[in-house]
This record gives sequence, C-alpha cells and structure tokens, in this order.
Amino acid sequence: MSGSSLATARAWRPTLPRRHLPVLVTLALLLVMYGIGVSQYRAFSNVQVVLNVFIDNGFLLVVAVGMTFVILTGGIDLSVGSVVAMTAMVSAALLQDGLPAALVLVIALLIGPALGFLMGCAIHFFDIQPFIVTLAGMFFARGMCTFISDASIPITDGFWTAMSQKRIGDPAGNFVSISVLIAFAVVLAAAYLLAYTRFGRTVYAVGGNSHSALLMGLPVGRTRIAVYTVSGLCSAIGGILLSFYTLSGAPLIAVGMELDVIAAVVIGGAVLTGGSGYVFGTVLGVLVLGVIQTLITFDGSLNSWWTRIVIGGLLFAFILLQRLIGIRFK
Amino acid sequence: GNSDTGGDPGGDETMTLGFSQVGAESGWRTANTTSIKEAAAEAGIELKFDDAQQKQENQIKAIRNFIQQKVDVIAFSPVVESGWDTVLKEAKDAGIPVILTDRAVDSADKSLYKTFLGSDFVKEGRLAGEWLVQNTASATGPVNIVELQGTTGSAPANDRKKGFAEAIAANPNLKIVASQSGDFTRAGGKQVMEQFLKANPDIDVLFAHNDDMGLGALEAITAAGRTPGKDILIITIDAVRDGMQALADGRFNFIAECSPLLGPQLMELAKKVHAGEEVPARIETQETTFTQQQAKEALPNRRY
Amino acid sequence: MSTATHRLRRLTSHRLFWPALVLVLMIVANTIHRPGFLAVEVNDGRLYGTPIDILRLSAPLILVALGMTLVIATGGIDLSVGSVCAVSGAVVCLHIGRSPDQNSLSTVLTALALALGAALVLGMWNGVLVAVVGIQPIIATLILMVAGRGLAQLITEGQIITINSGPYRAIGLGHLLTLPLAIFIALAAALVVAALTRRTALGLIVESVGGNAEASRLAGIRSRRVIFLVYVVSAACAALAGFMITANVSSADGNAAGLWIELDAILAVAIGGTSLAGGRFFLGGTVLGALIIQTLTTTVYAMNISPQTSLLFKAVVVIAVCLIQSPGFRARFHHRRRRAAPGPAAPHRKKEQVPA
Amino acid sequence: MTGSRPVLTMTGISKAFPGVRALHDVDFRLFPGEVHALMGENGAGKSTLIKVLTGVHHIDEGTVTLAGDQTAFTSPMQAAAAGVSTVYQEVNLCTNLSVAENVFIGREPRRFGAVRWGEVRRRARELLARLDLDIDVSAPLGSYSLAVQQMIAIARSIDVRARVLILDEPTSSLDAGEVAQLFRIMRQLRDEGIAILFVTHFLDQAYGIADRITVLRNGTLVGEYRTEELPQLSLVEKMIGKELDVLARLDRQPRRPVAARSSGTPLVETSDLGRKGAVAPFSLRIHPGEVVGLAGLLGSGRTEVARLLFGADRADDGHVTIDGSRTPLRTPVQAIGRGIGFCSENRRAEGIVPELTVRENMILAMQAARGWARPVPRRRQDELVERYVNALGIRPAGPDVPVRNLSGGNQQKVLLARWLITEPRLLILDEPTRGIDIGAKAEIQKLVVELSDGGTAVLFISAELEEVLRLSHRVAVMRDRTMVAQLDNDDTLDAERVMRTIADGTGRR
Ligand SMILES: Nc1ncnc2c1ncn2[C@@H]1O[C@H](COP(=O)(O)OP(=O)(O)OP(=O)(O)O)[C@@H](O)[C@H]1O
Ligand SMILES: Nc1ncnc2c1ncn2[C@@H]1O[C@H](COP(=O)(O)OP(=O)(O)OP(=O)(O)O)[C@@H](O)[C@H]1O
Ligand SMILES: [Mg+2]
Ligand SMILES: [Mg+2]
Repeated sequence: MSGSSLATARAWRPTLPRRHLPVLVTLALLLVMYGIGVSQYRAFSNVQVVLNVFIDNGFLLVVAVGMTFVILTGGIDLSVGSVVAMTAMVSAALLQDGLPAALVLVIALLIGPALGFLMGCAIHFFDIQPFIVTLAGMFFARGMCTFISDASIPITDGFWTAMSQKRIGDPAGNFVSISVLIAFAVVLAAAYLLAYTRFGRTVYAVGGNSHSALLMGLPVGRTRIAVYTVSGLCSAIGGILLSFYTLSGAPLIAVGMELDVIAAVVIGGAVLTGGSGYVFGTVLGVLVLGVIQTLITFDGSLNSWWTRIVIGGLLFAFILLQRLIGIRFK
Repeated sequence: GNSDTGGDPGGDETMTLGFSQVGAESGWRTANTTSIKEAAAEAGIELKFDDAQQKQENQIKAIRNFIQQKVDVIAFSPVVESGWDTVLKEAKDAGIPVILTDRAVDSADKSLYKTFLGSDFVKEGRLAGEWLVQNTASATGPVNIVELQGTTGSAPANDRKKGFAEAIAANPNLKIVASQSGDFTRAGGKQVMEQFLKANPDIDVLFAHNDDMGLGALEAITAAGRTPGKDILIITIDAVRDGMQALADGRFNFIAECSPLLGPQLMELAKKVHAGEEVPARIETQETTFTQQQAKEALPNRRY
Repeated sequence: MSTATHRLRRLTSHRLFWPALVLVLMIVANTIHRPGFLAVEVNDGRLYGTPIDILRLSAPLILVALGMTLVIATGGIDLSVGSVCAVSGAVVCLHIGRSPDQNSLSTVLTALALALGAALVLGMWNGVLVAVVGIQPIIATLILMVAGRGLAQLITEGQIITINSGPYRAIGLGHLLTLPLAIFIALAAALVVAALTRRTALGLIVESVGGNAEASRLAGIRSRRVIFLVYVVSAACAALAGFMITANVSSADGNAAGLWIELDAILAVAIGGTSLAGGRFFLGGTVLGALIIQTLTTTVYAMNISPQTSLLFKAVVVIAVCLIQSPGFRARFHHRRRRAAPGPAAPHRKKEQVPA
Repeated sequence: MTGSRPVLTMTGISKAFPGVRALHDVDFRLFPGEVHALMGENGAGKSTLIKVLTGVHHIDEGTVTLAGDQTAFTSPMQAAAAGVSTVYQEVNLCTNLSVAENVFIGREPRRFGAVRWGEVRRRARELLARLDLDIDVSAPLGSYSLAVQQMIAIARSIDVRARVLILDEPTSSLDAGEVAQLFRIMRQLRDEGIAILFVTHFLDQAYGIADRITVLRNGTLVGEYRTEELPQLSLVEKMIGKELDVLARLDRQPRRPVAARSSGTPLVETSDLGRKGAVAPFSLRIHPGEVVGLAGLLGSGRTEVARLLFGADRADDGHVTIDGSRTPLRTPVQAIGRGIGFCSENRRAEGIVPELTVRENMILAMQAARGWARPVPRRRQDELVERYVNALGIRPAGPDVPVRNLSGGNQQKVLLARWLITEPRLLILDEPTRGIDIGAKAEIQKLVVELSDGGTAVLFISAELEEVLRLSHRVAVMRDRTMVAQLDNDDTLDAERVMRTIADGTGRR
C-alpha cells in the first residue's frame, strides 16, 4: 500500500545529468576559456598548444589523481609535492651512483607508497588528523631531498633521456611525450578503480560517511590506509615523470605543488569533505590550471605581481561561474 | 594584453624576445626585471615577459609557449641548473636561439644555447672570503665566523658557500663556527642571528649570503649590545641600496656586488644573436666589490 | 598517596597536558645542549634571552593562529592569512615611508588604520566567497593566497620598503615592563578573542555551526553571518601579525612576509587539539601549539642543526607531538599494559535462569 | 525451536563508557528460527549490547559464542562475514551513494573483479520490490526521506544469507503498512531458520512478532521471557522498574472537543503555500492551543509542510499570515522570531550537534534567539537544563556529557527540550516520539496536551496514526504531496476513516 505513493515523485526524473552537472559545467567553462585564448592570441589555436598543456602537466595530473582518492575519503595529503621531489631526487642520486635504470625505477616507485602507507597507518590507527600527519610527511620528504643533496643532480641515463626526449607525434610536427601516455594510463586505471571495483566504491562510502561505512561492514581502515598508499604511489609516478620532464632531481622542485593539486581536484568538482567527485573532473581541474598558465605566458605583458593577481583573478572568475551556473541548473 | 604581437618571423622589423624570469622573490630580482624591461623598451625590442614564480616547471612551460608563439630569441634565468635539455632541444629544432642570464645550465650539449650572461656566484663567495683573509691576516688567535646561508638547496646559497669556504681555507685561523639558513630574508637573518649570538659568545665575523639577511642580523647584533662593523665584521653579497647604505654607515664591512642590471647587455646580445653574429659563450656581468669607503662614493648614483 | 595518583591522573588527562609536556621536553633538551638556554639577563632595562626571543617571535604566529582557530572551528580553513600579513605590512610601510615625518605617532596610527582597513576588506572578500557564494573555503582562500601576495608586491613594487619609524618599530621591538611589547599584544589579542567567544555566546555559536551547520540553521543561528565574521576576524588577526612581522625588521617584504605562516598556524591549531573538521575549539591549546612551533624553530637554530636536516628534525618532532597526544596511541599502550596485568576474575555469580 | 541449541550466547557482558556503565553482567541467548525482542527504556543498553556483539565496541568483560565458537569481533566487517547481519539504530547508510549501491556495497556482484552495475540495479529493484518499495534505485540515497532510507537499510540486511539478523529499532519511522510488510518478511526468514534480534519500543510490535522477550534496565538484565507468558503490563513494569499503568492511562486519554479551539483569529494561517516539487499549495489554519495532526503515508509530504511552515525551505507560492498579518517566513530565524519551533525528524542530520554537550544542545535555540551578545546566564542554564532533564527523564542526567554519547532516544528528548525551552507559540513536532520508550512517549504525549492547554499550538506529525488521533483536535491528511483533507477530530473520526481518506483522497464518511 505504501509502494504506490512512493513511486510517484522522483521515479522517472533523469538523474544522470544532475550528478554529472558540476563536471559538465567545468568542461563548458574550460572550453570557453580556451576559446578566449584562441580569439586573443593567434598562435593559441595551434594543436601543439593543447598538447603542451598535457606535456607540461602530465606529472601534475598523475599526482592529482592520487589526491582525488584521498579527498574522496574526506582526507587530505599535503606531502605530495615533497614526495614528488624526493622521488626525483632519489632517482637522480641512484642513477648518478650508476645503478641500472630498471632497479632505480623499482626503488623510486616503492618509496612513495611506503611513506603513504605509513602515513595512512598513523592516520587510521592513532587517529591523528590527516593534515598533520601528511604535513609531517611533507617535512620529512623535503628534508630527505636536501639530505640527499643540496644541489640539483642531473640525469644522464640513457633510458631517462630517451623517455624524456622521445616525441610521439603526427607528420605535422605535433607531438606528445611518453609522460602524457603514462599519465593517461594512470587516469584510466584510476577511473576504472573508482567506478568498477569494491575498493573504489568503498572509497566513496568512507567519504560519504565513514561511521556508516564501518557499520555497513566495509573495510574502512584498510581503505583509508590504501588511499594514502595510492596517493603515495601516484606521487612517486609523478616524481618519475617529473624527472623525465626535467632530467634532473632538484631539492626545491615542486615546492607548493600540493596546493596546485588540491586546487585542481576541487575545481574538478570534488568536495573536500569527501564522498563526491570524479577522476574526469580532476583531469579538467588540471587543464584549467594549465590553460590559465598558458594564457598568462601568451600574454607576456604582465610583470611578476600582476601575474599572481591575474592568476588569482582568473581562478576566481572560473570558480564563481562554475558555482553560479551549477546552482542555476540545479 | 590582447593582441597577438609575437610570431611573425621575417615580417616587420621589430624583434621579439621571450624572457622567463625566476620570480620576484627579492629586491634584487625585481631590479633585474626592471632593468630588462627598460632596456627592451629602449632598444625597441618587443618583450614577452613571463614570471615563473620560482618554479622550474613554469619556466619550461613558458619556453614551450614562446616556441609556439615563434619569438625571435628566448632568454631566461634558470631556476635550477639542471633539467633543461629537452625543452632547449625543442627550441633548437624550432630554430630559436637561447640566451641564459644570471645562472648557467649544466647541459653537456653546449650547442643548446648561444651564450650565458651573468655573474658567478662562486666567485662572489670567493671575493668575500679573500677580503676576509686579507683583513684578518694579522689575527693571531682563531677567528670565529658565522654564516647565514640562503635558501637551503638554492644555487646561490650553495655556490656562495662553496666559494667562501674555498677562499678562507687559505688561513687556518678562520673557522666557521655556525652556519644556518636564513632563507634570504631579513626576518630569517635576524632570527637566526639572535640564536647565533646566544650560542656563540665570541663571534668575530658574519658572512651573509645576501644583504637582506645581513640587514636583519644587524638588528639582532645591536639588540645584543654589540656594535656591528666593529665588534663583529659583516660581509655580505649583492649590494642593494639598503646594504650599500649600511656599508657607507660603517655597519657593514664589505660587500661583493652581484649586479642585477643585465638589461642593456642582454638586449645587445639578443640583437647580435638574432642577426646571426657569433657571440662568446660566456659573458660576465660587470661587477665589483665595495669597501666602506667605496660605498660612500658609489652610493649617490646607485640605481637600485 | 591515592589522592596524589588521582591528582596525577587528573593532570595527565587534561587536554593541554601532553602538548605542554612536549614543550617542556624540548626546553629541557635545549638546556642540556646549552645550559645557558634558559638564561635571561637584564640588558638596558630589558629582559634578554632565548625564552624571551621565543615568546616575542611566536607572537605573530599566535595572532594568526587565533583567527585560524575560529575559522577552523566553523569547519573552514583560511590559506590567505600569509598574504594578508604581507598586504597589511606593505600598506603600513608604504604609508609611513611616504610621509615626511616617519616618527610622528599620528602618521603611524593612520597607517595602521589604513592597513587594518585593507585587511578587513580582504577578510570580507573571503567571507563573502565562503558564506554567500558557497565556495569551498580552501579554494576561496587560495584565490587570495595567490593574488594577495601579488597585491602586496604591487604595493611595494617588488621592492623591500625600509622605514625608520620609532613608534612603528615599537610594535615589533618595543618593550613594556621589561618584556617585548609584541608579547603583550599577542596576549591581549588572545584575551580579547577568548572573552569575545567565551564570555558571550559567540563561541557556542561558532562551535555549533562547525559541528552541524544544518542543525544550527534550524535552531535559528544565522550560520552565514557567523562564517562571514570568522574570516573577517582571521584577516584582522593576520593584519596584526603582519604589523609585527614588518615592524620586527622595519621593512616590508611583500614576498617573504608571512610566507607559509598559514601552514604553521594550522599546525598550531591542530596541535592545540582543535579538530580540522570543525566543532570544538581550544584557544589555549592554539597558543600552546604556536609556542611549540616557535620553540621548534628556535631549537633548530640554537642546536645548530644543519639546514639540510632541519626539516627531518621538524618532521620527527611534529609526529612525536601528535602521537603522544593521540588518544588512539595512548589507548594502545593502555591496552598493552592492561592486558599484561592479570585481569579481574570472570564473574561467577549466576543469574536466575529464566525459562527458555 | 525450544529443543535446538542457541545460535548465539552472550554471557556476563559488561561495557563501560567513560562515566557510564552501559552494560553490566548481561546474559543473552538467541535461538535459530526465533524472533527475539530486546526491550528496555531509552539508555537501557540495547544498542550497546548489539554494538559490542558486532564489534563496534570492545567488550570489557564477558564472552560471546556464535554457533558454538567463541568469538570476539573487532569490527562489523568480521561480524558480517561470520553471518551476523545488522541494521543499527539510526539509518547508517551513505547518502552520497545510490540506493542500489547502498544495498549491495561490499558484496556487489562482480565479473573479473569489476562491479556489474546492471546486475546491481536489477537485484536492488527486486529486493526492494519484496519490501513493496518501488523507487528509482540509481538515485542518490539522500534524496529519499528517512523512512525510505530505513527500508533500504532493512533491504540491505535481509539480502545476506545470514545466521543472525539484528534489527535495532527498524520500525521507528515506518507506518503500519511498512511494518506489516517487514513482519511478513521477518516471519519468512524466521521460518527459514534465521535467528532474529529485534529492538522496538512498540509493545504491539513486540507482541505481534516476537517469540521471546529479553528486558534490560539500566544496563542490567531483568530477565528473558516467553512472549505469551508475559502480560503487557508486567513487561512495562519490568522495563521501567516500578508499577505504573502507563498503558492504561494512555488508552484512557480522551479526545478533546474541537469547537472551542478553532474560533478566533488563527495563530498561523497559510494561503496556498507551496513549493514546486515538494508540496502542492495548501491552506491551513492553526489556532492558539490547537493541536493539528498531520497524517499520511511515507513521503506524502508531511515533513515538507512542516519545513515550509518553519521557513526551513523557501515557499515559492502563497503566503503565511501570523496573528492576522502577513509575514514573510523565509528563514528559520524569521519563524523563530514569530514564536515557531520545529523539532526535525532527522535528529542526526538536522537536530543534534554531536560534539556539544547536552546543556549546549538544549539552550541552542534559545541562545540563537537572544543573539550572541547576551549569553544565557549559567544559573538560568542550570535551572532550565535540570528542569527538562527531569521532566523528560533524560539519562545520563549529567548536563556536560557530549550529546553524541547519549542513546538515540535520549538525544531525541534533548532536541525536544531545546524547543520547549524557547516556549514557542507554535511547536512543530515531526516524529517526536520516534525511538522513544513507552514511558517517555506517554510523557511527551502528556506534554503536548499540557502545552495545548496552556495555549501553545502544536503541529503534530507521526507515523503512528493512533497517536495522531489521540492528541489532535484536527487532522490534516496528506497524499502524494497534496493536502487532501482536514478532518475535525470528533467522535466520528477513527483510524479507518483517515486511512480511507488517504486511499481515495476525500474525507467522506
Ligand atoms: N559511545 C558512547 N560513549 C559514551 N556513552 C555511551 C556511548 N554509547 C552509549 N553510551 C551510553 O550507554 C548507555 C546505553 O546506551 P544505548 O545506546 O545502548 O541505549 P539504548 O538502550 O539503545 O537506548 P535507546 O532506546 O534510546 O536507543 C546510555 O547511557 C548512553 O548514554
Ligand atoms: N517517492 C519518492 N521518490 C523520491 N523521493 C521521495 C519520495 N518520497 C519522498 N521522497 C523524498 O523524501 C523527502 C521527505 O519526504 P516527505 O517530507 O514528503 O516525507 P514525509 O511525508 O514526512 O514522510 P516520512 O517523513 O514519514 O518519510 C523529500 O525530500 C523527498 O524528496
Ligand atoms: Mg538504541
Ligand atoms: Mg517525515
């Protein structure tokens, strides 16, 4: 007898666009921004400009994907920038010592997740706020960088150089780097993981309400530790990509990157309290930051402080529109 | 800005220079930027200026975008010395000559850039150290030195430390008793100096990696009841106006100059490079050192 | 004896006990390293010594962290405080630097008022973005974090503005009753904020909004107004801190003033026991947290820990502070101890069996 | 059934929270193929017993034996894996996930490790159909009312092939129809040999389905009884620990005359007040001292009416007149300013502030109305808090306990106290008796009568039609988000007529 009345109101209302609305709005705004660039600067319409955005932000993208996991559970990971730098430093230092590239890759890719795992454990078992734990992780990793070497270490290894300078492109001369392909692979894997596996769904559940998730019999602790490990892994991959990108390890590289990454994830529609957001949104978030940067370089008339003010202003305009249009359509 | 002005090679006569600056992290850097902008305007060169906010990533992005915009010459002050090969190769493939300013890169392939215009940080440190060795030659007992380093891991900090250490090795009496990073800022210099003074009762010399830290340390020294310039010799690097003033006032003892006024030299080079002329691979900025007396004379016509 | 153990237990279960213990431990370690660490001497009628330095240098951090505490209590976060420090410092120094008589009190007061006004505008901007437009606090304040520093540099034109103003210097370096004025300013601000929140219902309202915004709205609290307000307060606190930072070195550095102070402030708040998820806040804990952080920095300098390893040292201490404070960590130790001790015998008393 | 061995035995269970001894030396047995009701007052320890069993809390002392093996679960996940399926008190699901996902998360059908979404949705639809629930399973859970969410939580628990099914107050927001549906399924499961532990405050429900009853009081075991051997009255006595014929008194509560109340200027009058997608425009008058009941099925729009009257949602149609003059009611602040109070049905999301203490939660609305500059003096706080702690029997009585540590029923009482303290002229009570024990329920009902006698108007919403009829002067009937009738509660009105109205949308006798 109750079923009949329950069926009425919402049953046939299409729900899909509503859930994806923030992402769609972001996408639309991104296109508008790109359009503005094209209309203002002639060379902006080159395909390579778009490809460059990917080439230049590949590592950021990978790290942001890891951060998406963490933020989806309602946590935060401030250590990413330092872990990226540490991974690059470790790789450069080991390569300089003459270790084979394959071994260096393995070692470098283990350090990040190991640190992430430890941080996850501290957060879960000792119930310390993620912000503090990962801040300590950030100090630690940055400290390790200067500890390893206080000057930048160049990488001359053949494999690294090949990865760095290989151009995959069309006859017209447009190309992407291998890093971009790796970044795309990471994005796809993450999207699959989040949408189609138990682990991914548990990430959303923990972010929605971790207490409920616990009572629903979900492995909350394991998931929480896992997301920091994933974020550590993504940072490590990001670090490797960055070392491909710059062919060196520098102790002060990627300072403040965590804020860019968090900004990208949030602009992509994720909510910091957890439970809602998509990897695709994160990709858009990274692109937004990249396009803003490109617009500013293309302009080339801003001095240092105006650069900052304009970045802030563009960010503001973007977020405001995103928010207002989002509300409007809801 | 709105119109696309870069990127018509061989079109009209104006030449376009893409310049990627490190950031605006200090007064020195700002003076450097100003010098370049003014010189470009004067030389009739169209400048595409980009501020990388101390990030190498941003500089690489900027260079890529300069390539897309087909500027005539690219110049930049690298944030760090390594990691430029890939993007420089792209510039080379696009046929755009590159000039380094202020700081070298460590590429093995020297054909990736035309020339490097800038000062030598190691030399600055060495000059500072040499002056100290000369002026303490008469000292019999140990001379205790404290060092205020720049941002940990940054190139000027590393190099100035290195040059200074090399120079003072000449006199075994000279000993660095404490060395700590003051992050190139006045506040940092002051805070660190306060602790130096408490931990080491008999400091004879302060070597600061830039004027600002030295200026901060001045305050700490005064507050501790010592007289800067007399009780404690102060040696710094840069020679910005406030530092020169302190030197002229007798509160500093020696400054090794690190001149930011690269603009005119850079524009000249850019034109030559654009015209396809040969230029030397290394050009040093005209720099000097200042003692208190020289500072008094130079102060009235300092530009920054 | 049992009252003594009871009292001890009461003490150890106090919220501030563990952070305070860490602070004491750090001071002890320093004193062992350098016995003169705690020495305070009178110099020119002023107290002079490392403890005084720590207090003076922590004053700006305390100020920023006070505002941050309120923001965090509402479940927000304010990343822009560092930039606000820089902007307010720049405005003050610019005004004083341009005026003919830098030592005139009225000049300094006008400058302070101008800068405070500027900071309040920035605070309102944050407040509007968060409370009215509904942008997530971390992003809303990130905008100003980026743009604000640009603004500060715009004001100083990228230069370090050096001033020479006695009255202004006093904010950072002046003395009152032999102690640095900065300490009194921070203390006064702490007391004002404490009075404002604990003597009125503001504290309860803030905690309620942070604990459950929707429930608070339905209980008739104007949540938005409260949220707006805390960002303004935070900016005001940051402005005060900016005055101190610039007065301390008599110069405004748009780039370096207050750089990364937001992280330290958030850390201080968290060490003080306030949850970053919002809700309950503890001003006393925040002050203690700020002192811990400054002591940590000073320790690095005092022990002459090499710049290369000082961050590692910081990481270790921060983790130690948090572990020792975490109930989870202590419970684990408790458990271990309890399990080791012979547990009380299982109850043998049989209950009357009810028919099954 | 009697011959078999218990599937679950708990012996000598004790559990203490800081300052509270929630369980002390409690024994409990559960046999396969029985429905076993666990009863007791608010705070008696029912939920705690369930939580220590399923590993949410550590057991301080005592042993648990499940199917012959001694166990000590350390997390609900282990309990679930061992065949203990639980619906906890309060809906514990994730509102950000879809309905289907909430039902299946953690045990989704998969192929090669990938979740088969189509299958998840199909099976969720089937399962919900068993509960007579026909809703869009891909919509987020949060878009449904609490009652629907409760049904979904139940659906989740019964889908597992469990040995033991635990339901902690599953029926608190369900109406009679849903309860009947649930009971049908419970019986079915019982007949399949599943042991069911069922917590409820409704005596009829306990008697309607339970084979045996265990009674807790103040954290201790009173006893275990066969249902048919335990008269209702003595059950109540065992629960509250003294001889009190609450039930008898409740039943004797007379319906009061109507005419005297509904004359004069109404306190609140709505004219075509409505909100698109929520509730169709309605006109309702409430006079001072009048109790208006709102009847309707799940999701019929009762809560929406309440929220519009309180300004919690903004009306996009019509207007409200208070004391004869038109008044904007766009925010709760405005409503409170005009003397309206609203006790939400969703106490966890919209009611309590969990970190704050009992005292702070109680004075919150009053404080908000006074403004921040005028804190309620401590003495007055003590006075008020003490008064309502006693009046409503809130336990533990300490005013400085975080409200999060209170049992569900006691939290509800705190909320009620919050609004009573503001002395409203119109008090809107949305499911105020949900999860409240029988003694306290009688107290609340008495309170509503007293309020109304004292001139306070009450809008009373409850899933229990009996309760609505017992207290109201007038009953407004909701159906499909439309107010279809307003019936005077005279001698001719009974539950059946209200049901008929709900069914055909008219008030004809
Ligand atoms: N996490 C906790 N911390 C402290 N005390 C708690 C906690 N959980 C429950 N309690 C206390 O334990 C006692 C028993 O609570 P419990 O939730 O078991 O009651 P209940 O019988 O389920 O009541 P209700 O019918 O109201 O749900 C109460 O006094 C409650 O305040
Ligand atoms: N059939 C339905 N389909 C979708 N959403 C529904 C449905 N029924 C109710 N809801 C949602 O549940 C919320 C509460 O509904 P409403 O206020 O109508 O419930 P109610 O009549 O108070 O019943 P109860 O509180 O007993 O569930 C509404 O916000 C509505 O969106
Ligand atoms: Mg309960
Ligand atoms: Mg309802």
